[in-house]
Amino acid sequence: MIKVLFFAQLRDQLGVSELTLNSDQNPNVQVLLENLKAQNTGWDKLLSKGTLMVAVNQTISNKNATLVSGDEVAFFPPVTGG
Amino acid sequence: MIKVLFFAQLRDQLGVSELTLNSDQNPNVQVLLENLKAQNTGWDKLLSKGTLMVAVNQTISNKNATLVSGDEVAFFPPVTGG
Amino acid sequence: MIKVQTENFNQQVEYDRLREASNTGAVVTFTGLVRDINQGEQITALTLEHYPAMTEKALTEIVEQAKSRWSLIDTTVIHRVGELQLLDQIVFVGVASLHRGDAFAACEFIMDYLKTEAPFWKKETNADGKSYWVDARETDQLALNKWNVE
Amino acid sequence: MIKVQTENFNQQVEYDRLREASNTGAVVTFTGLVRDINQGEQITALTLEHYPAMTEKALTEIVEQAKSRWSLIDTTVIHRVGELQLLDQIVFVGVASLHRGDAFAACEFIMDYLKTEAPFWKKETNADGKSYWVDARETDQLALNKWNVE
Repeated sequence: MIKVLFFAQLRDQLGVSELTLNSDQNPNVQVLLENLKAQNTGWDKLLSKGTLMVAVNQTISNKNATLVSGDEVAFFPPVTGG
Repeated sequence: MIKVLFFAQLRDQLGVSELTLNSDQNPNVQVLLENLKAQNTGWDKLLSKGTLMVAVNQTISNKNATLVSGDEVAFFPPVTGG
Repeated sequence: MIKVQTENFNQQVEYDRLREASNTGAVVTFTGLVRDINQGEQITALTLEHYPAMTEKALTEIVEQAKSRWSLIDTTVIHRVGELQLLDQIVFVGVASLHRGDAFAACEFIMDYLKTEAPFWKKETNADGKSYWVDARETDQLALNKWNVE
Repeated sequence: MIKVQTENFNQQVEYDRLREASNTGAVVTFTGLVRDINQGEQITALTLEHYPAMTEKALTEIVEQAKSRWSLIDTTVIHRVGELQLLDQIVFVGVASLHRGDAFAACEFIMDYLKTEAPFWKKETNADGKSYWVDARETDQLALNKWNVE
């Protein structure tokens, strides 16, 4: 299983903060994103932004990152702390 | 009259902290320096260092600065504050 | 020291900790504060959301990068989360070093990275009571360029 | 605010003064301290001599230059003179600004200029009781290059 998290305005816009996906069907971040867009109406635009950031297991990563069961994948808009 | 000041190790080495010179004979910093070297045994080397700094009326200046009566000229080694 | 907390922090306490080592010649501190006006809006309050499992990890990695680039004696990063008021302190970065050049560079580097890689998000409330997420500033992304990283 | 004084200064007091303005988003402070070892010598005490008529004037000019280059809300420079002990504070430079980039740059600029143009001289006493004037560091002269001035 892969745990997927959303933060800040992205979470507000999607209306979901957390969901769990099957690891077999989501071998990497790119495929996982495509699956999320295909399975959820209205998510395509929100998850296609060039500024979308992704962290795999709490480390900034990118769409090519491979995933295995137990991984935590987080999507979020550009950070604005500090 | 021109007031001349020396600071830090330069003052220690010259053995003088302050002296007064005639403004007529010291129209600029360069001439004043030459006069000091000519009139004081052993000062030539100390006042010829490339690192010697000069301030005219409390502002960092250079050897070309012209002088008039009432000016204050200070010579000192590189500063080491902060 | 790295801390993510809702509580306020004290400048003197953090500074005193940073100057403890007898070979420390320079301490540089940065403090970020809640301004009254941001991006043209009159602000009345600020909420800081974060990704709890990741924030300390991200800050630790940024500090490790700074330590690998400069000679540092001690570093402190404190970032607050939750509800903040006008003029409140948001973030503290302090660096102690033998020489000032290292302390200045490392402190600014940590802030520049934190601004683009640490998972915090600001939500502001304006004078009309409206809340909205703060937009990322392009200049924060550009600020990274001076550190020559990909 | 510019001060040249024998008395110590307090980080919290200076920081609090710098963060007073409601549009201040960033405060950067630098503090220079008496290290135990300098240029290979074990230090026991430090004396700071200055050119009294010129020091405040020189510091004022340096701060004015910083203000003309960056957008600053407030600045503080305090430099101590006289007898100092190990770990004592020597100098404080604090800058408040809307944004961190200006605050970092201006604070470092002021320190770099102070180090090469403000008329202070350090005399150290080592563990053997010997006193000697501190040599200027070539790196302080080089640090100026980054600001692109003649």
